[in-house]
Amino acid sequence: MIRERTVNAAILALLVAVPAWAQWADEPFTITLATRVVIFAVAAVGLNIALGLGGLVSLGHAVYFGLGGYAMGVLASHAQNYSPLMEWPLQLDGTKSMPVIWLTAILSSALAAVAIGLLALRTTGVYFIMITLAFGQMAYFFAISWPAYGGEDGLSIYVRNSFPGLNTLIPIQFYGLCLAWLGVVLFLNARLARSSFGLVLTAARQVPQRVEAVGLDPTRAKLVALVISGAITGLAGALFADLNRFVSPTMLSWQMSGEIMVFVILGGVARLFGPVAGAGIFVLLEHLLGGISEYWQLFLGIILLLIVLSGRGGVVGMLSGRGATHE
Amino acid sequence: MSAILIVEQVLNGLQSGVMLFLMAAGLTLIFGVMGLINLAHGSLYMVGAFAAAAVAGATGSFVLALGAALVAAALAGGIVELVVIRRLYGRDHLDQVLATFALILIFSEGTRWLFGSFPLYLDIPDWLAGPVTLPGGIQYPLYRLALIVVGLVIAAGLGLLISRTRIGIQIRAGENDREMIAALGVDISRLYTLVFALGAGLAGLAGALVGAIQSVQVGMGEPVLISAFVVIVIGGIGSIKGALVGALMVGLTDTLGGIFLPELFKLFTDPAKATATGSAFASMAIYVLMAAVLVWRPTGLFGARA
Amino acid sequence: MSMKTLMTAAALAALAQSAGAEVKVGMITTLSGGGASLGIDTRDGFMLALDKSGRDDIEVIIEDDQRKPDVAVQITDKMIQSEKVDVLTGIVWSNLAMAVVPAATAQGLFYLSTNAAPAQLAGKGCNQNYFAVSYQNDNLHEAAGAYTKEAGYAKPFILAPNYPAGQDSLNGFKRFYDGELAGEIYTELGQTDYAAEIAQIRASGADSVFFFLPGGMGISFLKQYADSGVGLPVVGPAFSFDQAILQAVGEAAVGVSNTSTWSKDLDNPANAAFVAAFQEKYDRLPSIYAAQGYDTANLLVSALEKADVSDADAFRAALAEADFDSVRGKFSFAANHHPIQDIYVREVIKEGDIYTNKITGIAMEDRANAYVDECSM
Amino acid sequence: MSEPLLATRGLTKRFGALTVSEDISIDLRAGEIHAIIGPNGAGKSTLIAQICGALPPDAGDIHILGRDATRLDTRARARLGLARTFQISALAMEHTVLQNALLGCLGARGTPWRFLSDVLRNGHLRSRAEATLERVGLLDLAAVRTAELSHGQRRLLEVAVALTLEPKIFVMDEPMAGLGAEGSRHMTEILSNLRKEAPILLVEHDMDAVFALADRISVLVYGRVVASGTVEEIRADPTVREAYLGEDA
Repeated sequence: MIRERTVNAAILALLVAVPAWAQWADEPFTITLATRVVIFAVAAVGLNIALGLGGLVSLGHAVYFGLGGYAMGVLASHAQNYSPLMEWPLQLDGTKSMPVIWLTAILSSALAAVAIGLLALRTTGVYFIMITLAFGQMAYFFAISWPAYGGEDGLSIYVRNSFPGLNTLIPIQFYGLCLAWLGVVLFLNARLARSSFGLVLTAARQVPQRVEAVGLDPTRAKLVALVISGAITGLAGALFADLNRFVSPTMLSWQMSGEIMVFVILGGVARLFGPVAGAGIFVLLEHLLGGISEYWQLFLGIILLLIVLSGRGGVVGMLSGRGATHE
Repeated sequence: MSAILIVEQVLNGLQSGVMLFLMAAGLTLIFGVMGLINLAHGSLYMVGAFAAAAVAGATGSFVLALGAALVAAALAGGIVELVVIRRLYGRDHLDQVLATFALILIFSEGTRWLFGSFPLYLDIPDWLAGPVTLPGGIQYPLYRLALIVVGLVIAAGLGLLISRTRIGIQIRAGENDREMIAALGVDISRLYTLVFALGAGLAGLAGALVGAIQSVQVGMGEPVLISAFVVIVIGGIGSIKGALVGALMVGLTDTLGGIFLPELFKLFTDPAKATATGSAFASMAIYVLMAAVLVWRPTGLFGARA
Repeated sequence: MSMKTLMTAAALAALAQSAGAEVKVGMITTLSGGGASLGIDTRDGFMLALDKSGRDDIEVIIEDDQRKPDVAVQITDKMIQSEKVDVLTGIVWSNLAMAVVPAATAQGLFYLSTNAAPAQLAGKGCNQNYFAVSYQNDNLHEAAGAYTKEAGYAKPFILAPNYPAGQDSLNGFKRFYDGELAGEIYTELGQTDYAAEIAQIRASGADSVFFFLPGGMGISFLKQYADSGVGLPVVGPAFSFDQAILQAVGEAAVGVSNTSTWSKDLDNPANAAFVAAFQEKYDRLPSIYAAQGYDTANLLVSALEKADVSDADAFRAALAEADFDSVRGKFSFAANHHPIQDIYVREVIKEGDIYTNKITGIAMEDRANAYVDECSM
Repeated sequence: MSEPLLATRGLTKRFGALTVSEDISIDLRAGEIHAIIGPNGAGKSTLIAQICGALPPDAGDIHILGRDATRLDTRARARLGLARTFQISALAMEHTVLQNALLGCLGARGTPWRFLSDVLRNGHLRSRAEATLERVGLLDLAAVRTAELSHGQRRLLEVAVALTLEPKIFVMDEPMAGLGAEGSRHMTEILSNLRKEAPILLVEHDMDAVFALADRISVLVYGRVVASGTVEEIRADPTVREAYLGEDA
């Protein structure tokens, strides 16, 4: 059996080696695929903080993903059309600067998570799953029918946004940015899991009554976890929109929420590198199976099913030979 | 807006609510008895519609088609329970969500593989076609009226089944205490398969009944699935009564919201804009309703446990 | 990577030569999921025309976009970065086109639209490398408005889903129908039950109904409308009366008027040859999507006869000439590279066991589009 | 006599027609162990739930350290200095023994709002947690996952977590439950020493332990306190013998 640490190191090595090879072999599309993996991984790491540490089965993380996407779309489209974002009470212009867009994505997703969390955390278990799903659907239908920012057509940006000192249109440079973000959120996740907050949060998942009995507030810990989680997924949304130079309500759909969750479970819940492995395998399957058959989703379904039924804590769990982290 | 129109719209809301109930009843039973979240319930709805369309095409009989829908969906449900679902009872909700998400993919693509990408044809039988005139001069499609009646009859039947029969007692016992009913010597795995097949059959029947007035195509189940989830969450998971009340609330909210919200917005803004904005809010109405109910009662209207 | 999708226009024997294929075409279309039938018809029509052209130097790479914009963008990147295609085509849906076309044309590629042609790409966002071979999205709705007016209806009730194409649709209708409306409703996108809307129609005192509800929405609406006994005459764009959809709607569609740029009974030699060849090869009747795919491929071939794709200016000029035999009869490009063509009124009939359309008249002659002046090309 | 640290006055709770607590007035004074005994269904757990803030009473009030705590929630009562143990161990099973103890330390002193620093490297908190574990004899097992502990070790950890709060009052719900003779003896010893730090309101079924530990005993039957007094008084009380000890007096 391989240790989980070895598996993690292998994943990290792949994230560096594959794009490096692709750059050398002049296979820019492989870099694009790898960028997709890394961005999905950021989104899934975000969800894993709520799901793995806090036990919050949110089936509405597409809200944050989409919100991040729209943060990019709205700001960049205003900059692209030279129309101000708002004129009153103060003049605000759009921007094509990635750092500003990221900050906006993070803040707006965090705010949304506060609002959703305050309501949704009144419920638990399956009700929580459903109420987060409902918030997702609300956002989705709103985005589809609200005409100001393209409705179902979405928003298209002609040129990728800019980052000081880089040419983001070159695939490997944009990949580097995304990989750096993945490193940051993985680091954050690892530290969070070992911190005081992480201790309270994981205890709140297992024994909320105990957390209360020692005078701490389990619900507030979960709320904060949801906010951090939403902010990270929102950031991933902004990156994803920039990768595609496009944002649409599809990013807010419940299938998107389902996919982010699939990344996490496929790789292994509450495992640091689980979401990364999950996103990688999903994109790879989509790409390979899609090349073999029109009915590739049938095979994807079967593979997913087999992985869940084997019940060994996702792919990282299988490889490192340790069962589910919590039962 | 005339009174006739309002009555007609209320009937429409009832009709869509009653059909939602058929979906929601199975979902809520399956969750109540087995503690399972079944995202693939919408696929069983689709299976029913496709089975009905295939049989109606071959035999020309609508009644046979409905029978086929019921049987095919129940059978599909039974098989899925035996092969997959059974392994998920002890798992947490997360595994259930992923596994049944995978089942959606398998069902959808499998159906497309069998029947192709083009929508199928299933129509109302001649003896139920066309409108009838109700007291007060309301013209209303006979078929929709029949749907309301069929739905209410099934709701009543289900109520009797749960409250009066042996199997109903076992189901209720299963909701309260799983170990207990195993201790009583009930074959629990048979009971589970039976409940799952019953829920699947109801979903399939709903698919066929609704398929006759909608399009029978791959993916038709998912929007209904989400509405059905909204229903059982509002009603309280595990409660058949809750499912009925929730389904009617959702049906009426959806139907009436779509009509009155744009009218409401016309009071504030110009008609074209009001229509678009009103419709936008109307499409969110049932989710707002659900969020409001959950904030007020975190376990739904008739939900017992957290 | 694209084993299934690597298709060449000529027979296998010619495969050896195709290594040095002159032109690479990337087709992004919907082959799986709900809207697959439209993409399949587009692909089949396109490939049929290439087959008939006998050219073996055109390589077509076909990928399924799953009707998801992000997947379409990903495929586009792949086609541009890995496959190094020269021309893109095949997108069915406007929202996917909006995701793909601006970025692709900005990178200097040619895009030939087999279907989707949203207003943004016809007006301010037009591009010299973007050619809509199908129509401009508003065209069929405008024609429906014109037809409604001409047929003497004085109080139509109009409805469409609440999304950009739906809003464009009702605006297009009103552009050519300036009379009184009995009502105007936006429905939910993906809605399947129209009982409430039909009740409103019944109560509104309308004398006709115009609707734009693509895909399964149209099937549901027509079946429910027929059963409601409202019985007012119905006008709609061709999308809901497409060959594949009609069979699912059945009897409920018979007699409905719809506007289309094409019909299988259009009387011209190119069309007769197309319909016969399509039926022979695929054993089903072609749809408007197949016809548009077929025309697009023929336009491509006609331009390749005159210019090399590597000479962008010459190739663009050759495309703009539209020197091919369209199955739609008269065909030329307006200044913003959208068609100038006749738009017909068809009626749904039953032919033997099969539901299909027959032409009853012309709704608009030589119609270009409303956005020509906004395009500064 | 000193002021009671914990007192209930006329505490009443009903579930529909069933009265589970009826006019209960008990108190707990410094340095003592006050045991609550009673048959199953007497309302002991409901009483604890009301005292700890998990269940609001219908009438009556609860005073903690002289303050009216009736409307305070569980957390506020914990912060006032009330520490409880659970009848069924409420421990984070995936966590190590040390982490469970640290959770208590965080509740008492630390702040949970530190996101980046490793809680195990917080020397101050850690030494406190380890000192507490040592007192109950669990220090050797500090790095073991709680799920792998024996039942008896989990009962000890329950007490240790309460102890980390450095409380002014203990409320213990059947700490001996499921322990063998040896375990009970060990636990009895620990509790006996604890009373010097803070008084214990002890709900317990193990009569040997109760009679060995308690300074005072209150007997609860059908939601009512039927008798209250010293060990000897209770032993001699005929009502108690009849109602609870099941002897025909």
